[in-house]
Amino acid sequence: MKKIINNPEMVVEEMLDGFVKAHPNYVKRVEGFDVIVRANAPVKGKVALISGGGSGHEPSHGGFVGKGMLDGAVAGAVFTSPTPDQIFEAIKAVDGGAGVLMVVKNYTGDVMNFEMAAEMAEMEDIEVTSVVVNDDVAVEDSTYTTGRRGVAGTVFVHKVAGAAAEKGLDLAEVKRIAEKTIANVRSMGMSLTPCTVPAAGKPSFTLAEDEMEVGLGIHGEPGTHRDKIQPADKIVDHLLDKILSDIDYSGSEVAVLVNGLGGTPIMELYVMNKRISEVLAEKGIKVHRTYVGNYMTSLEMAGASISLLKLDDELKELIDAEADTPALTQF
Amino acid sequence: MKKIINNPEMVVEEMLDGFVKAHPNYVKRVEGFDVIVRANAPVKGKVALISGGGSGHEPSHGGFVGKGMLDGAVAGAVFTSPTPDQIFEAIKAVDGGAGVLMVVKNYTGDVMNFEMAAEMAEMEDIEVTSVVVNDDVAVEDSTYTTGRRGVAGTVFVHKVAGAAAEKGLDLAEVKRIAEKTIANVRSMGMSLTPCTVPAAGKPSFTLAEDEMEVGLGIHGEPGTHRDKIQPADKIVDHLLDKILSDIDYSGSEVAVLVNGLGGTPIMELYVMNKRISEVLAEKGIKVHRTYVGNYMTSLEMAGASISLLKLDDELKELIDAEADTPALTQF
Amino acid sequence: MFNNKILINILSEMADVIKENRGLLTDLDQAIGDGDHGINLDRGFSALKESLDSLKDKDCASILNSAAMVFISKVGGASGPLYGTAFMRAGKEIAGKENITGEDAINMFNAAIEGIMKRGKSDKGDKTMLDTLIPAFEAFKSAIENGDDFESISEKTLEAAKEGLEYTKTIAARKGRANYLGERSIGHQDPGATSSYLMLKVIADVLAKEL
Amino acid sequence: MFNNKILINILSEMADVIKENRGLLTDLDQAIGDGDHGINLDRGFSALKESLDSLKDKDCASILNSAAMVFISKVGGASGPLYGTAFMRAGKEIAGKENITGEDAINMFNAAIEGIMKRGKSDKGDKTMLDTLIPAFEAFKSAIENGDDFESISEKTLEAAKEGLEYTKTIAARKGRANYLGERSIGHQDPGATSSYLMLKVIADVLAKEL
Ligand SMILES: Nc1ncnc2c1ncn2[C@@H]1O[C@H](COP(=O)(O)OP(=O)(O)O)[C@@H](O)[C@H]1O
Ligand SMILES: Nc1ncnc2c1ncn2[C@@H]1O[C@H](COP(=O)(O)OP(=O)(O)O)[C@@H](O)[C@H]1O
Ligand SMILES: [Mg+2]
Ligand SMILES: [Mg+2]
Ligand SMILES: [Mg+2]
Ligand SMILES: [Mg+2]
Repeated sequence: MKKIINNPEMVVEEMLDGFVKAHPNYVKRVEGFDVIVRANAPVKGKVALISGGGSGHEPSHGGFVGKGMLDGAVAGAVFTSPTPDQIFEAIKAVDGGAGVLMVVKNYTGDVMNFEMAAEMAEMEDIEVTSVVVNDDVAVEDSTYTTGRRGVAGTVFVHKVAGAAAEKGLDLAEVKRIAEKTIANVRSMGMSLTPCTVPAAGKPSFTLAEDEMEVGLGIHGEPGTHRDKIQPADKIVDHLLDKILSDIDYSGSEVAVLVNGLGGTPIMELYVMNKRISEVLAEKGIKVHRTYVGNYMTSLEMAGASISLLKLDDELKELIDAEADTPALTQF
Repeated sequence: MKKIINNPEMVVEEMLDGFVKAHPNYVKRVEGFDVIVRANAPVKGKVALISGGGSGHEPSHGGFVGKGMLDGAVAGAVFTSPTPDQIFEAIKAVDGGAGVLMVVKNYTGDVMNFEMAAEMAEMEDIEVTSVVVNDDVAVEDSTYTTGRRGVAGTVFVHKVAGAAAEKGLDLAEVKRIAEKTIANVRSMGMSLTPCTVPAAGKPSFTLAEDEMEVGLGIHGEPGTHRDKIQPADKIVDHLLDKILSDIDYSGSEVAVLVNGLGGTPIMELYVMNKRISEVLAEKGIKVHRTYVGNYMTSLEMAGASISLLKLDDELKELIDAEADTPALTQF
Repeated sequence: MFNNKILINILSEMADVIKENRGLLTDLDQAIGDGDHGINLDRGFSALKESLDSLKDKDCASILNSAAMVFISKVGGASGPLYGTAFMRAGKEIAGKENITGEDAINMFNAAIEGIMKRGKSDKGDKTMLDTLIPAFEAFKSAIENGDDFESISEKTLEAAKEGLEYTKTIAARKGRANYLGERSIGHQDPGATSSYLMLKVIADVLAKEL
Repeated sequence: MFNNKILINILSEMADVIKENRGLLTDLDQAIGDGDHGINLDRGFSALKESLDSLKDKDCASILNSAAMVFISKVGGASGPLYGTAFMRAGKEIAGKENITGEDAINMFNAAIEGIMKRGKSDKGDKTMLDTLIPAFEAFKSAIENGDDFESISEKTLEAAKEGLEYTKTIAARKGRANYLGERSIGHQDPGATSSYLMLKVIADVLAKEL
């Protein structure tokens, strides 16, 4: 395992510390907890947004704490959902009296832990509600199963719902917008290499030199299938095919996120975007805005995901709204 | 070689295309050339800044084209200095009548090619001057040799000199400020893995599982020495030691750049920043602003560099000035 | 007689066994999940073990409740809230009780399973810890109701647990992270079913020595 | 008699030899540089080779000038402007000349080297292409001034070039990328010195056939 770390057990602690030291104008840490909140939290009278999950997805979620996006983020151990007590601290630290919306990615652990935290908050009369992001089209949706995973599309939920909260909308409205965003965002990813959880010390899976893993999540878990490495255009076509056949994007405007999983050069993400823009143009889908970079990563995994958010006028205004956070600034 | 690309020979072409497609509000491409300029270039009456070098350092340099930073960027083949004709096109495309400053990294190839481009521009009566960034303290400076390399500190030059040009200063003033920035910035890097130039198809060097390369540049070339992997704190101490013993930072304020080389998780950069902030605090050096992320990369290399820019009031105002580019936005 | 000392022995022994099997559980989880199950449980059990000394004068219900809180606040992931809920529900069944009977044991086991099912929205056949626990519970219950002796109860319970554990290899996951693998999860043993088996085995082993 | 046909043959043959040695040159550059020397030169020579057909009626000076422009605009890096400058300076020496004599050859070689030295701010002993070219030039010049026959001139020149190339293994680089390696560059053969050797060898081989 090759990592610039001190102690696998201390990596989240030290990361959070280094994060707060880097961005004191944006964020502060809730003393004694793995919780990052806005430097000026709680923002009085504003609906607060929190998110979180296992660590290892940096800059998610702490990097999106700031004006126009999240109010707080909870960091679990690497790839491990945070515990209810930590989430509860975040809720308390951000609640400005207008209620708290939790943006949860659809994983058994995340859902349960956030749910338990909400139960704790209710006992203290804090209004808490949640939305569950499940944008990954790699997995069939089904009521008999856990359903789809939440992956990079979550960043769009932070952006859009965060802008709605910043505008002063109430909890029900912010939740409605978050749910609309979730209903309109689809993602799919692939990888060329595994990643190594520091405490595990060895790669999450092995791939031959000519193989890639397709349809995988963001926790180093294997994907839906393994394939020979394809040229970038073929990879893009496959990912887009799954996304575009899941909801009807035709004739609409979209926001695109070409997301790196942590170990892929930005160069390659742009090579992908060339093909993405071609395919969307062919299909008459208009690109309103494109984000390219490492937004929701899997440690040092080489790979990428594509997310498409279908926009209407309401979502368009919110995706274009100002944001000022350590990892995403937009004016 | 595991890469999301189509054809090693086409990677720069496709990347530039995907880049322009992603950021049409910021940039356009000079038709037929590997040159990215501001969407509204040339900006009349403003001193124009260009930079460039081999590709493979994304988001450098194209990502920093935009308000408050560069006016244009020239992309060579991967890790290969661009040719004079390409640079000359960039000069012509950005010249708004107030002259052009070229920010060149100190490599034999870059220096020669930019120099030849300047000779071409002079023949067309465009006022061109250049500064050469040589911030890498890994290598001893000496008049008998090529001198130091230019590495991640170049981003500070883009930021500071770009802000000066945006303020309306004239070419001599912008150049003075760029040179002051260069005089006050020092960097050093290390890596855990090599990287693979697409056209070469194999890694630039090999490192054992327990080894790291120290004091290396940003082109996959080996460093000044090889060492057993150290804990993050030890690595930071070593890099900072070299930087801090090169110019006197004591009692001053600094801007810090913790730069990822492309394959290192952001998590690890923040772990480094924890130690950086401790060491600087101990030495009485005040951190004015910190940047953490992939700013000047080496394809998919796992590794990082630290840059420290010593600030005075003038530089402070300029580093804090607004910037709005695809890869760095600050308000 | 079952008492708080035995319970603490069990928890302490569980902590050791989980630590020994940390690598195994993590490997199993790497194959079909995210490779942290051993790490997660070890983190929880290590914290629990440290707290046991301070619990030694508490009654069984309180000890289980404290164990639950440690699990919930230290483990995270899916297994933290699930095992935490299981401990909490088991403890609730014997709140205020002095004597813990065979019937109490049945109720505790039953409540633990129900807690997991409710919290996890899961059932037998989803390729989870429940595939170990539910068959084990059924065998345990009928052996007790049958009037079997300790050795026979223990043997039947572990056998059923083992069978359930083996069964997880033959099915595709419908819950938890392994679910995303679909058919690819077939052939792999579920990590949570494995940790449940290990924990049941510890209970049997300690009771065999202590009773 | 040296003429434009021979020159085109030389350039065409150089392109083939560089393509054959693309891997070798890149490997050498990976050891002490950035691993692109073979790629760079192959890119330039491939473009040059494609343009040769359109140059076949031009005089030697124009062909060299066109080759220089291709190099400067296609190769990039350090070697592009350096070899480009070398070709350009060599061509300048024979601008307008019909007959190219031994003395012209000396002047061309000399001008090429001076162009490299000026552009590269470099000299013998810096571990660059100059360590092949300068000794080769000196041997070439004295052999011609000595009145040697073609075979002997060719042999002495290549021998000196080879010695210079070998010498690059023994020294630390002071110019180019390898310079940053300091003492670590010792033991490695310079890629640019190698490509220069290959190019001189092509000139000798083609001339041996054609003259
Ligand atoms: N909904 C569920 N109901 C019961 N058990 C579950 C459920 N989801 C997951 N599990 C169990 O949890 C185990 C994984 O635990 P762990 O790896 O610690 O958490 P995570 O999956 O969050 O990384 C699985 O092997 C499975 O036995
Ligand atoms: N200043 C210089 N003078 C002469 N030759 C040089 C100089 N700098 C570099 N070279 C030659 O160029 C070669 C490297 O060329 P190449 O790899 O194509 O360019 P780059 O170093 O820019 O990647 C070196 O091996 C060396 O022989
Ligand atoms: Mg997990
Ligand atoms: Mg190069
Ligand atoms: Mg797991
Ligand atoms: Mg090179």
